[in-house]
Amino acid sequence: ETADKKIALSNNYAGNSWRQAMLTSWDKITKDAVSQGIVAAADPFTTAENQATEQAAQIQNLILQGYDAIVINAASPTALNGAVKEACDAGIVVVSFDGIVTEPCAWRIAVDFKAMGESQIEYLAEKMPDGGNLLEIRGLAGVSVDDEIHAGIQAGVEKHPQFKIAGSVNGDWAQDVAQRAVAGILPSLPEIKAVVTQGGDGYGAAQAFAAADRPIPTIVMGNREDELRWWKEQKDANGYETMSVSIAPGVSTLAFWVAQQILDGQDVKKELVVPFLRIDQDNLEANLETTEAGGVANVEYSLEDAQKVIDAAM
Amino acid sequence: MNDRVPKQEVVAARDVKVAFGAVKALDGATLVIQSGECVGLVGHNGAGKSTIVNVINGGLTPQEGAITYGGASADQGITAARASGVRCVFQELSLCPNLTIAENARVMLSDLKGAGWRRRGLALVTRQLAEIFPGHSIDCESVVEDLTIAERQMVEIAISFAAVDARPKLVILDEPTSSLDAGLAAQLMAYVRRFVETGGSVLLISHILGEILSTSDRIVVMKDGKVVADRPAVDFNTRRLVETMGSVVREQGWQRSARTKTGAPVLSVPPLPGASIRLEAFSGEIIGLAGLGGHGQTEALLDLYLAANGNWWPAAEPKMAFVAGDRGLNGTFSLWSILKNLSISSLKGLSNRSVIDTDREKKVSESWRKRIEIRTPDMHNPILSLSGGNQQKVLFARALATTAKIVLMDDPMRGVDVGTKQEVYEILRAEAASGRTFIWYSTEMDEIRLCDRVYVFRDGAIAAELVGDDITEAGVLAASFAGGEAA
Amino acid sequence: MTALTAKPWVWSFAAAILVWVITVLFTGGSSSVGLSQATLTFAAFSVIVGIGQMFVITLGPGNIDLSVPATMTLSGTLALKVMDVQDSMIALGLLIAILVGVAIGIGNYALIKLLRIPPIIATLSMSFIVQSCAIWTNRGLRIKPPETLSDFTTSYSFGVPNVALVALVLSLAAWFLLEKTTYGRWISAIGQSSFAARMAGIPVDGTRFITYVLCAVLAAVAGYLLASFSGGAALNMGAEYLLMSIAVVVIGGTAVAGGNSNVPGIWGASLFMFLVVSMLNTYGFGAGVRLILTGLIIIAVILAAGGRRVAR
Amino acid sequence: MRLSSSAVRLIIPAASLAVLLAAVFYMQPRAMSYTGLNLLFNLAVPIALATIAQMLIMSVNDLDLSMGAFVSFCACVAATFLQTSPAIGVLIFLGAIAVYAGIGVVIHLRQLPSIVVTLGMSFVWGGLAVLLLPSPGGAAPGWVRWLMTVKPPLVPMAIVASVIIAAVTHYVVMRSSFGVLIRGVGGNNRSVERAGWSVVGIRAAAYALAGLFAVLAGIALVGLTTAADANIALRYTLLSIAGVILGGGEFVGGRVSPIGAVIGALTLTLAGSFLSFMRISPDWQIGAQGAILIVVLALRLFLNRVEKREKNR
Ligand SMILES: Nc1ncnc2c1ncn2[C@@H]1O[C@H](COP(=O)(O)OP(=O)(O)OP(=O)(O)O)[C@@H](O)[C@H]1O
Ligand SMILES: Nc1ncnc2c1ncn2[C@@H]1O[C@H](COP(=O)(O)OP(=O)(O)OP(=O)(O)O)[C@@H](O)[C@H]1O
Ligand SMILES: [Mg+2]
Ligand SMILES: [Mg+2]
Repeated sequence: ETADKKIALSNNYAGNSWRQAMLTSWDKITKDAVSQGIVAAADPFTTAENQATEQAAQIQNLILQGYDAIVINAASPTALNGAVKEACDAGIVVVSFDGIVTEPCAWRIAVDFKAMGESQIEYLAEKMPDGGNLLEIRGLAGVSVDDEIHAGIQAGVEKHPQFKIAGSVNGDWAQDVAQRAVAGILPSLPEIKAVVTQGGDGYGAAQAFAAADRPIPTIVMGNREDELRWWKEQKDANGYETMSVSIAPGVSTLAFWVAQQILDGQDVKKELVVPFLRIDQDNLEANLETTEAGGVANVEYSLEDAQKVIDAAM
Repeated sequence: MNDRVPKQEVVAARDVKVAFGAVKALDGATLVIQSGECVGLVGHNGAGKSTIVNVINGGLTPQEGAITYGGASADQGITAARASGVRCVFQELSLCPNLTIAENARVMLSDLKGAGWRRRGLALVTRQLAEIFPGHSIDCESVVEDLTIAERQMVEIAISFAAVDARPKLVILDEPTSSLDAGLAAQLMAYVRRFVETGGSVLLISHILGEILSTSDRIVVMKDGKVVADRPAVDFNTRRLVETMGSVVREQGWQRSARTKTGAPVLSVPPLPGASIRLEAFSGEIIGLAGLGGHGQTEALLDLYLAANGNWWPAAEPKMAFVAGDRGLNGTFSLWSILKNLSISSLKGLSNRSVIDTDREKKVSESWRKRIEIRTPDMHNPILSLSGGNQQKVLFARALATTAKIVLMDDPMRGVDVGTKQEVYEILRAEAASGRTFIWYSTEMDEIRLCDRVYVFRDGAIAAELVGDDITEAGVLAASFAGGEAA
Repeated sequence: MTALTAKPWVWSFAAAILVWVITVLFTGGSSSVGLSQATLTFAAFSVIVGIGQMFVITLGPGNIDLSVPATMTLSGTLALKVMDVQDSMIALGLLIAILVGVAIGIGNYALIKLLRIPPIIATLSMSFIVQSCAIWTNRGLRIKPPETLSDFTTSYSFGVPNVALVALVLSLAAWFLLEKTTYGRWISAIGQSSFAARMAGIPVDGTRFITYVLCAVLAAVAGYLLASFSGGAALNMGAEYLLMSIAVVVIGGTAVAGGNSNVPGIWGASLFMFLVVSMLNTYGFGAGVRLILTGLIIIAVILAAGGRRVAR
Repeated sequence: MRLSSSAVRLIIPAASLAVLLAAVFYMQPRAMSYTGLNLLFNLAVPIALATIAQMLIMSVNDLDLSMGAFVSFCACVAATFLQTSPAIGVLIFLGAIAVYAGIGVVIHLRQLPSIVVTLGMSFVWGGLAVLLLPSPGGAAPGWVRWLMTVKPPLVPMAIVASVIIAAVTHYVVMRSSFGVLIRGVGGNNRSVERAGWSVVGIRAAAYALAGLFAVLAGIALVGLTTAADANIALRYTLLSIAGVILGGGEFVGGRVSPIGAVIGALTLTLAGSFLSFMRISPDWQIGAQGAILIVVLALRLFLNRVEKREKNR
């Protein structure tokens, strides 16, 4: 029974469409939950800049405010551990998702980012057995997600040595930065067969290739609507083929339900895994349909979905 | 006078040459200072006085010539100079405004150290100030920025004369009285005499020749980087001094304007609460603001100016122009050429729809250069290449080049040499005759006497108005002190 | 020659050319056209925001505008939302962007003047508020730019990117403003000493006000162009341009102490900043080494150019 | 009563802090406890140290735009070398401090704008941090962790540490000869030079001391967070500048106040908490941070006015 429990969302960043979709999903699902009396409150908190220190302070404030559970999308897997430990010590349930924390007392709803990276190469290996040159667009240096996806991509390339990473740039998960970086390195690159990405930068890469008048390679997309739409246009025009993969912003709602279940006294394993959301040639249209213009392909979770995930981990 | 103490050489700069590019600031000048004497150093603006001070002080290494301290050829540089007991009060104030007086003493006196330096420094400065300027009203615990310019100058002088372990052997005073009123200046000169009589030496630079003549034992006259005369002070009088400096002495053919208070006033300011006299100005008048230094004259000028000039929208027709006295602080734009410095206030007239007509700008500034003789080969040279006095002339030209009917002047002749002053006076007179009004704050009695009408300030308000022949030193002084009543 | 090396902007151009040559050498010269075009394209955005920032920095110590990124984001978001992919609305969109800039500029100066908040903090606070407005207006959804506008910003005239031409026109206007008009003299005077400027009869507040508005408007225009160029406004699209706008100004030779500014240097520095990253990417350095080398190269350029300047 | 300008510089930030604290206590009475205060303020400790470092640089009329990157770098060193092989960690820190001194020397000798040099250095420190910790991790040395989480009787560690930092730096910067010289360089570097001091030496020392405090900030931060990442403290650049300004410091003229700077850092931290107690819609949470900065600084203006009236009387 959790009707009198209060849950908070501590979010470290709101400056891109993925995060906005995440907040919207949270809002939608938790509003229902609150109005149905499942929980007493589910308030979202966002810091101004993507900084672990600021988020740590925010978590400490949430402790002070007496929340029963804190759901965290963390700026850093380690830098919040001090604050998370304090929350646990105060008897608060901490559930982290997407950006997870390593502090053992917290729950983790993790996406296997490494596998996500590797799946890109697997897909490419199937599509172009001869291999070729790859361009890798990485995220923000020094952030764990970037490191993990990159590790996955590297593992993939080792397994499929016909691929070679001919160039690598940091796109900071921002499409204009990615476009800028790709445009700068492109003139010096040999023919590129495919671009492997981390999400949010595929459209920028496509623009850069178009601007440089180079043949468009297979660009792995990141579930953004503009990417999907561009893909659809290319597909209709010349049968362009690729895949798109990213974590669904709605995972915040899964985290919410997990927190609620823990508060409810359910036994939940500390480590939960959610699949990443993958879009392929055949389900492109379906996904495009359900994706808001300018938004991100999304999946929201209901209580039942969450219970399934929890049981699956048992 | 002090025959008992055998004279010793304190510092000697022999055949010194310093050139800044094409400008020969010092061209083989020799200056030797013995212990127990006060040497007066005079010369026109740009003669090289400050430069030789910098050489003696170790701040500037001459291209040719030798500096010796205490007779021995020893180390050079600032540290060596200070170790030999040379201290310097520079023309531009060089205290740190953000520090307290005691902390400034710590900075300027490196031997003030160890536990309790703060307390000792404070006591030292307090004692020294009382000795040089008896009766002063400076709060010795204040931060320097809370002091007036005159007070800062007094503090700097006091610190320079102060003795921690050893007392200074030579104190250089580069125009020390430029912001002091007559009373304080007299106290300082008296102290200089006492200091010299007890065996110290002073190098005194000033454009106020009376001071030099009455205080120095020996007078050195510089001209164009050379020493042109070096003789005991008794050999000089004002006239001979001016002639040696190379300026022609002009007769005081000054005619007070007969037009005092004619027509409608161009300016009329109601008196402050507690005072009764209105500040009024009429077309063609030269109005003096007198009184002891720091009694609100500068503030009155600033208030007048700021009230008349909008801060948001350029005035269609500027009503007033301002000539600053403290040029380092609020006058020159140091990154700019002389030309840009001169034309900044009159750009409106030099441009078509805000686009500057550079030819016209050049022509106008060239004509001003001729008219007030700014000593420079090229108006495109940086303003800092001019000596202080010449910079001051540029500020004059800046104000006069505007169309403003009223020109406010905040002690603008600070550090301007006698010859230049005469030139500027004449320009003022001509401009006044053509209908301009000047409101002129001056610390020099000679200048106050040139005015048509004088307001004497006391405690921030006008205490008396003097007209015509009533403008005398005695009249001004009487009105300057509380209880004194002017005619 | 000495007259040339005395110009502070020469060094940023020299550095840009050197880096360009090194980058092009990697491919034996075949990348020269492509690289040049890409460089011009992306330098254009830095130039536009850099010019605005330069005007502000010229106003003297402490003057800086940190709201540039947020302004870009809001103007891009709002303009694209208003235009709603219709070609007929392009001009209106631009007008909206400019109005956004004007409003933010007014807000910035109001904080600086009325509340006496130091510009660095005032504009930072403002940028948070503006960022919130951007989130509030569109919640981060990416709306596409009108076709014609998007084509214009991504294509070339005479082999030169259109955005670079826009930046060039704006630079010429800025240069004219700075060198030939009373306004240019005024900001330089204020930068050297605002009190002296006041006493010389310059309307100091008015000039500073206009300058902050100008900076915000240029940032807004850059945001409008960038959003159109990259196919939609993103909430984080200006982030790059915070440090960039300052870096191109100071590397370009504008005195940080104010009073001294120059437009050509901004071009040199913008080209340089883009090329350095491209060069290091081309030679395959990892992120860490790339960052270190970027920093060292910036310092090297400053060391070469600096010291010859009169004032700090 | 006549207040010295340095006292005035202190009253204003202290009053802002008090007002803000009262508001927080009012909204969240639970904060009014030992743990409450600790939670409110412990993350202010590294910010206070970084603010002091920035203040030292600002006292010689320079500005350090690499502060955030440098503190991040120090945090990475603290979480790696300092933990695994303390001797090497200490050596790296000494080297970093020496680099800071070197930057001061270069800036002075070549008359370079500090903003540009430190902007360049921010890339360098950031790159070094990424090399050191390509992905977040490391661990705080045990003693650091202990130091930052120790629970002294009566007053929480955060407050004790702030008071100690304020007292020590007040002594160094405001009372000692060394501090006088540093501020003297900020006030009028020519006169310090003419008095025979080596301004380049003073500037180098000021930078080195700033480096030392930044190192301490990095260590303290790791003590609180238990681990580091390469971007952990990037925000400290702006925070530290804001802290100095909030604390009554100025950009030029050597007018700084260490106690004020510490108070400024506390105020900034508290402002963030204040916001999360207010429950604002997520859209406007970022904007509210701006608004609160504005309000706090406007408070400064208001108190300034009141104080001026006082002084004129
Ligand atoms: N750094 C410099 N660069 C160029 N010229 C200089 C420099 N310093 C001094 N001068 C020039 O050297 C000459 C001597 O200057 P100096 O300041 O010694 O004159 P001065 O006798 O002190 O004049 P004043 O009475 O105006 O103080 C002047 O013509 C001055 O313009
Ligand atoms: N090293 C230098 N670099 C640049 N300019 C200098 C240097 N030394 C002196 N000057 C400038 O040269 C000019 C002449 O110097 P100086 O200070 O001697 O004049 P001054 O004594 O102030 O003149 P005045 O007595 O007329 O007021 C000054 O404006 C000074 O700023
Ligand atoms: Mg002189
Ligand atoms: Mg002089």
